[in-house]
Amino acid sequence: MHETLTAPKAEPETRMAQVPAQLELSLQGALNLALDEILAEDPKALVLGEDVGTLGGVFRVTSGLAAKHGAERVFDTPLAESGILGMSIGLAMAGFHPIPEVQFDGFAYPAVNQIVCQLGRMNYRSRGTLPMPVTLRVPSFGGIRAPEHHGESLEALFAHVPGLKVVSPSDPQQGYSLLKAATRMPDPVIFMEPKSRYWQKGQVVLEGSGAAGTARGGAANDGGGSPSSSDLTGARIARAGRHLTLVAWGAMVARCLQVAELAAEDGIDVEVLDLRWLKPIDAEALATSVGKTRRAVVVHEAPRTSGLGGEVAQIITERCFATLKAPVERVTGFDVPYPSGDLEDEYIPNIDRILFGIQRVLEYKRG
Amino acid sequence: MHETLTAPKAEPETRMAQVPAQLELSLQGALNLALDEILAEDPKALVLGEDVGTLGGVFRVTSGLAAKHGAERVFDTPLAESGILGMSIGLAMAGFHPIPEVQFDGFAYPAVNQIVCQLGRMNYRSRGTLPMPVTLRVPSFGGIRAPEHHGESLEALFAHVPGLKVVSPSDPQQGYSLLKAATRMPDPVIFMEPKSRYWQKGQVVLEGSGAAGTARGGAANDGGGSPSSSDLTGARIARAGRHLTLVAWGAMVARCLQVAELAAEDGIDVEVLDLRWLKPIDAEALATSVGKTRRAVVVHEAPRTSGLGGEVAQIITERCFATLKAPVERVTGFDVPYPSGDLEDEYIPNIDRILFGIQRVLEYKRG
Amino acid sequence: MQTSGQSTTAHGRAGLADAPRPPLSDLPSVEPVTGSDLVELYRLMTAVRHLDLAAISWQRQGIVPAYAPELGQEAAQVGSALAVDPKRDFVFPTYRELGVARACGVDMVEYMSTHKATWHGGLWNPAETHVAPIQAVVAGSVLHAVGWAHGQTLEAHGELPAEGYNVAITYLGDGASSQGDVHEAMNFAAIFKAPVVFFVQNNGWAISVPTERQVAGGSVAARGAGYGIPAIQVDGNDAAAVLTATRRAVAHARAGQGPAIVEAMTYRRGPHATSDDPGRYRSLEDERLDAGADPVARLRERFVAEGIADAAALNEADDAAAAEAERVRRGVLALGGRPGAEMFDLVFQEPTDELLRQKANWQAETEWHEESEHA
Amino acid sequence: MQTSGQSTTAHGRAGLADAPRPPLSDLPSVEPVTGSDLVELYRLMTAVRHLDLAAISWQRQGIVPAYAPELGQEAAQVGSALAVDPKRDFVFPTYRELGVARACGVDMVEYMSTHKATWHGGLWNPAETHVAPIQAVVAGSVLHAVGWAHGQTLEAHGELPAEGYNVAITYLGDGASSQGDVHEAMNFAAIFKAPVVFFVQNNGWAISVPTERQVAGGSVAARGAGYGIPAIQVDGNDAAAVLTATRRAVAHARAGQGPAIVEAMTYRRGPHATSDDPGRYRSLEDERLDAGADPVARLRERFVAEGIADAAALNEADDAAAAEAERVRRGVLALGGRPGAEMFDLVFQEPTDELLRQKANWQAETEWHEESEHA
Ligand SMILES: Cc1ncc(C[n+]2csc(CCOP(=O)(O)OP(=O)(O)O)c2C)c(N)n1
Ligand SMILES: Cc1ncc(C[n+]2csc(CCOP(=O)(O)OP(=O)(O)O)c2C)c(N)n1
Ligand SMILES: [Mg+2]
Ligand SMILES: [Mg+2]
Repeated sequence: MHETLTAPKAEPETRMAQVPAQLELSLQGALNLALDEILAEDPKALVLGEDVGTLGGVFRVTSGLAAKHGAERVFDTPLAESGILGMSIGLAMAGFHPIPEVQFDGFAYPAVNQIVCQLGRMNYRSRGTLPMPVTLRVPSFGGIRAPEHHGESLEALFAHVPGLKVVSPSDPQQGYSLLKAATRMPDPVIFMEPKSRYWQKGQVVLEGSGAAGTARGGAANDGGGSPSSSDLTGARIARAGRHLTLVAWGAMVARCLQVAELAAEDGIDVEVLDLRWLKPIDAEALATSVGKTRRAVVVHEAPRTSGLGGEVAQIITERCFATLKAPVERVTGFDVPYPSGDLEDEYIPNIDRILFGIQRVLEYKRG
Repeated sequence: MHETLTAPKAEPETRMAQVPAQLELSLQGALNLALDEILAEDPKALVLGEDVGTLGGVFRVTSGLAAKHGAERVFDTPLAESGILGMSIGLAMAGFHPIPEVQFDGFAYPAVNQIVCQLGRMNYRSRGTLPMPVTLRVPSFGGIRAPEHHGESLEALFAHVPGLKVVSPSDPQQGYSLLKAATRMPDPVIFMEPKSRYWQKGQVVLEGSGAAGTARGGAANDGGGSPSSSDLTGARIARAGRHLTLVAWGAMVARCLQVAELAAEDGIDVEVLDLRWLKPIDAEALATSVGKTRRAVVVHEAPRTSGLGGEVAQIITERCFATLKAPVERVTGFDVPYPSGDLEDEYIPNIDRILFGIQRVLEYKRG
Repeated sequence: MQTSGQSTTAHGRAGLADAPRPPLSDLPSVEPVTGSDLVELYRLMTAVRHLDLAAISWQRQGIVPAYAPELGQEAAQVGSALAVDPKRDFVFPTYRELGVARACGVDMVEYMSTHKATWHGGLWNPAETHVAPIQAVVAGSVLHAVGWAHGQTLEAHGELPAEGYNVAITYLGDGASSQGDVHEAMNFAAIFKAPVVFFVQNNGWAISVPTERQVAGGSVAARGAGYGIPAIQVDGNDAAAVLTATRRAVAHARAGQGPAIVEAMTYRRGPHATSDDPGRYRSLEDERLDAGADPVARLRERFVAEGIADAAALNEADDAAAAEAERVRRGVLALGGRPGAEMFDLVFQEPTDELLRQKANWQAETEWHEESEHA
Repeated sequence: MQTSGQSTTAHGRAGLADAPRPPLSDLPSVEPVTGSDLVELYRLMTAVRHLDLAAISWQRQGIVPAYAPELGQEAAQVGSALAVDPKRDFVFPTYRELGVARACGVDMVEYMSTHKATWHGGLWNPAETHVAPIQAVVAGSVLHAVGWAHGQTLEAHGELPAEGYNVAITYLGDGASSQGDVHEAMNFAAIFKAPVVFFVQNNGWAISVPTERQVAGGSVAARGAGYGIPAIQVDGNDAAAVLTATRRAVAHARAGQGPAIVEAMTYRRGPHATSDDPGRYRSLEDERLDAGADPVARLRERFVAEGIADAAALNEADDAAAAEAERVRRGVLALGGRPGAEMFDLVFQEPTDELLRQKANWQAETEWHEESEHA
C-alpha cells in the first residue's frame, strides 16, 4: 500500500529514456510533467491539496500522479486552506518537501496567517534549524470568466512577506523549468500559475535531455536548450527591443508580446521583460533593459494601488533616474474587486490600454 | 440589563458640558474619548473584540466603555479574529456600525479572508444594498519590544485591497478626529493605531467645542481648532519646509519631525508630510509638497519590497518627474521578519538612517 | 487510502442508515406538515427541478458559461427554505442554492445572472429579499449569519419579542464543514445564543472528495454536542422530514434558545459544476447505489399513495414548471451586460477621488476604442 | 452578560466537579505512576516553580522586559511533558510552556532569551531538542503538530514500527480552542489518523475572558466526540493524574490509533503576563475560590501522607531548584544580544541578492554610526 513512498531507483531513468528531449506541451502538461519528475527524483516530495489526488486537480495539473506515485505521496486533504498550509509546515519539519496547492488564488486568503506568520518565519524563528522547503502552487490571475474569487492576483501581498520567494511562469518551458527549480530550493516558494495560460502550448526542452543551455536568460530559453539552474534565478528577456521596455509576469507576458508585435507595425521596437521572480526582483535586469531603452511600462492584472507595479517602477526609477525619458507608466487592473466574466476584459489590461501606456511614455514632455 | 443599548438622549450633552474644549490627552486617551463619544452619538455603534469589554483592551483604549455604554454594546468575543470580522460583517448587514478590534497587527492575518473577500466586497457584490460601515481598529507597528507578531505593518496589504479605506493617526488630535471621521463613513475603514505612541500626550481640541477650525490641513490642527470634516480626508503638513519632503505615517511621523529638527541645525529645511490616509492616498498633497521641495524621502517601518513606500514614491515620480532633483528615496524596514526587542532599533528606520536618506537625495548627481 | 479512479462511496451502499446520528436533540416539536405544505413543496421542487435541468442545457448551448447543478437536493433546499419567513428572517446561501432562492422568491433571471457571468453574487436585491448574495467562498458567509442573528437579539434589547426573534439560516456543505470559520461560527453562535440555524447539506461529495475523507467522525450534526448546540440529522431526500426538522430548529432559535444545526443527508446527483467530470472519481454504479430515491419522484409517489393530489394536479405543476423555465430562459437570453462604470461606482458608498480618476481614464480609453471600432 | 469589573468565575465556586465531562474515552490503560515518577515530577515541578517565580522578579528588576507566568500550571505542564520522549517525539509549545521546556531538557537560559527580547522563539535548537520554538500566535502550531505527526506515518510507509509511531504533542489553551485552526487540525488529524496528542491547558482564562464565555459547551475535550477522537478530561492540578492521562493518549497515538485529546483543568494563578492587571477582571476572592489546591503543595502533601519521600529529600529538591534559578539568573544576565547581521542571515537558507544588498547598506550605516559615537 505504501511501497510507492520512496520511488524505486530505476524508474526515473527508464521513464526519462522514453521521453524525447523536446516536447510540445501545454503549460498544464508541462507542470504535470515537472511534478511527475520531481516525485520520481525526490523521495521526500509530497503533493497535497483539495482534489489533487483522484481527480488530478480541477485544472488536471496533478492528473495521474496519485496513481503513479501512490496515494500517500499525492493526497487529497479536507477542504481547509489553513489546514493545508499548516500541515505542510509540519511535514517540512518532519523532513518532507511538500508541494501544496490552493485550488484558486482567492482561496489562499484563509491560509494567509499560516503563510505569513509560519511558513515565512519558521526558518528565521528556529535560527535556520527548521528549514521550510515548501512550494505552494497557486493557480493565479484572471481571464477565464470564472466565479468570484477565482481570478485574484496576490503577488504584491506575497512579495511583501519576509521569508518567501515568489515566482510566476509565463509559458510551458518556464512552467516546467521554474517549478523544478522552485521545488529544489531549501526555502518556501510561492508558485503562481497563470491559469488562463494552462492550455496554451509550447515547446518544452526537458532536463537531462542533453540539450541543456549554458548561456543565461532569454538566449538559453529561446535557443532550444533546457535552461540550466543559473538561468532560472532572475528575469528573462522575452523579446528584445530598443525603444521601450514592457515589464510583465504570468499571463500578461503573452499579452505584452502581442502588443510588441502591434507596436512594431508602427515602428516602435518594444523589449518585453518577463520578470519571472517577483521576490526577489531582478533589479539588475530591469536596470540593464531600461538603461538601454530609457522608457518603461509595467503591466499587471492586480489593482493599481499598492500593486507590485509601484515597486517595479520605483526600482527602475532608483536605478535609471538620470537617463529615464519619462516616468515609468503603470497599466494595471483598477482599484475594484475583480469583476464578473462579462466585465473582465474591461478590467484586465487589454491591448489598447497597454498601447495607450506606451504612447504616454513616448509622448512624455518634461514641464 | 439591556437598557444601555440605546444611550439615553441626555447623557452626551451633560458629559460634553463637563469637558473643556481642549484637553491634554494621550493618544490612548484620545481614542478612548472618541469611542465614548461615538457610542453616545450613534446608537448603532458597537465595540467588539478580544478583551475589549471588562478589561478595556490590552492597551486600555476601550477602558470604561462597557461600564458606561453597556456590556451589550461593548463586548468581548471568543479568541478568533476571523470570527470577529465575520460577525462584524453580519452585524453591519443587520444595520449596526461595528467597531471591531484585533488585539495586535499580527493577529489580523487570521481575519484576512473575511477582510479581503467579504468586508471589502459586500457593498460591491450586493450592488450597494449591503453597505459595510465597519471601522476595524488595529494597534499597529513596532517599537515596544513586544513578543513576535506584535509589531507588524500591514498597510501595504490593506491599501491593495479593493473596497477598503485605510487611515493611520500620528498624534492624539489625529487619533481623536480621524477615528470619529472613520466611524461616520458608510464604508469599511482600517484604522491603524501606532501603538508606540499610545502614551504620548498632546493637546486635543474636541468636536463641538466651538473652537472648530475651518482652514484645511495642518494650519487647522496646529491652530488649535478641532479639524472640520473636510480637514480629515487627505494628508496634512506636519511641518512646513523648503528643501525636501519627508513622507511618513503613524509612528514614523514623530520620528521624522525629530529628524527635521536635527536637519534644521545643518540648515536643511525639511517639510514633513503626514500622509494619514493610506488608501486613498492624497496624490495632490504629495505633488504640491514635492512640487515645491523637488526632493522626497518616504519612511516606513514595513519591509521595503512591495511596501507602501514604492507606491508613494511612484505617485510622486508620476506627478513631479520633470522637476524632481533626485529619485525618491525609501528608508524602510528590511525584508526580514520583525525582529525581537533587542534588534528592533536596528530594524525600524532610526534617525541616522533617515538622515542618510536625506543626504543621498541632497547629494544626488545625475549620471 | 485509494490509489486512483475508484472511490469508496460517500454513504456506503447501505445508505443513510449507516451514517452516525447525533444524540436525540432537545429541539421543540412543531405541527406536522399539512397537505397544503406538501403541495407547496411539490410545486416548488418541480419548478426547481425544471430550472436546474434547464440551466445545464443552457450551459451546453452557450447561454451561460457555467452552472453548479443542485440535482437531487431539491427536498433539502425547498424543505429548509419553506421553514423560514424571508420577510423577517435572513437567508445566507452558497453557490448551489437555486432551490432556496426560488423558494424564497428571488427572481430567477436575477439569480441566473451570476452563472451568466453578469454580476458576481447575482442581480437581485439582498436587502429587500433577505437572501444574501451568492457566496463563492466555501463557508464564507456562515459567520455573517451569526453576526446578523446576534444583531436581532441586540435590536430586541434582550427582551424576547412576542413574535420571537428573527432567525438567520446559513447553508453549508459537508466540504465547507472543514473550514475553520464554521467552528468559529458555531462557537460564537453558542456563546452569544444567537438565533441562527446552520443548515448542512451533506451531499456526499466536495467536488471529488467523499464525505468520509472530509468529515471526521462522519457527521457534521454530531459536532453540535461539543458546543452545546442541539442538532438533528435528517433524511435530506424527504422534503416533509426536512421541513419539519428545519421548523424545529427555527422554532428553537426564534424562542431565544440559541443556535441549532440541521444536517440533511442527501446526494449530489450531478457533477460538481458543468466543468466537472465525476467519472474521474465515481462510477455510474456508485451513483446509482448511493443516490437513493429521487426526492421529487418520492414526493410524487407519496401523493399518489396517500391520495393527497391526483396525477392531473401534479402534471399541472409540471407544466407550470416547464413554462417557468422557458420564461426564465428568455429572460436570461435578454439579460444585457452591466455597464463597465458599475465596476467603479459600486465599490464604495462614497467613491474615492482616486477611483473616480481611474474611472475617467477607463472611460476615455474605452471611448477611444469604441470610436475607432466605429470608424 | 456582566456589565464590568466583576466577573463570574471560570469554574464556578464548586470547582472542577461542575465542568462537563466527555463520555468515557476508549484510550488504552497504562501502568500506574511509580514512586520514582512522583519524585521526578516533584523535582521538576519544584524547579519550574522556582524558575517561574524568579522570572517574575527578573521582570520587576528589569532583567527581562516581560514574562508570561505559568504559576499553578506546573502539574499540567510537567505531567504531560514526562509522558513523551523528546528523543523521538516532538513537542509544540505556546508562549507559556516553561514547565514543558524544562521537563524536555531545553536549556533555561536559551529558553528565557525569548523573554529577554533576545530572539523570538528562543535560542535553543528545536531540531535537536525536539521542542519547537515558542509560538506567539495563539493556536499557531497546532496544525504543524498534525503535519509532523502525519509525516511519521508516511516515514513508516504505513507499517506500524515495532516501537510504535513517534508522537507529536501540541499545547493549546482554552482561549486558543476558539481558533479555526484548532478545528482544522482536529479534523485533519482524525482523517489522516495522525499520531498527535492535543494537550489543552484549560486554565480558566484567556487574558480577561473566562472559559464560560470562550468555550461553548464548556469543555474542549467534549469536542473530540464530534471528530471521533477519544478525549479525556483530567484534574490538571494533579500531576500524577495528568501524567497518566497523557501517557494513555500517547500510547493510543503511538499504537497507530490516531489522535487523542487531553484537557487538563487547571488555573492561571498569576496575571496573563507581567503587563496584565487581573484586578480589572477578577477579585482576589475569586482567585482564592477558583484556584483550588496548589499543585506543588498538593504533591508535597501526598509525599508526606504516603511516606514516599521525607521532608529532607523534598527540601533538597527545593534547594536544588533555588540554586538552578540562581544559575539561570546569572546566565540570563550574561546573555549578550544577537548581532544585527542575523536579522538578514537567518531569513533564508539561501539569502537573496536583495537581502545581501540591504544587509550591506545596514552595515555601512551602522558602522558610520558606531564610528561617530566613538569619535
Ligand atoms: C475557501 C474555498 N476553498 C476552495 C473552494 C473551491 N471549491 C468550490 S466548491 C468546493 C467543494 C465544496 O463542497 P461542499 O461544501 O460539500 O459543497 P457542495 O459543492 O457539495 O455543494 C470547493 C473545494 C472555494 N470555493 N472556497
Ligand atoms: C491569533 C492570536 N490572537 C490574539 C493573540 C493575543 N493573545 C495572546 S495570549 C491570549 C490569550 C490566550 O488564552 P489561552 O489560549 O487560554 O492561553 P493562556 O494565555 O491562558 O495560557 C491572547 C488573546 C494572539 N497571541 N494570537
Ligand atoms: Mg458536498
Ligand atoms: Mg487559558
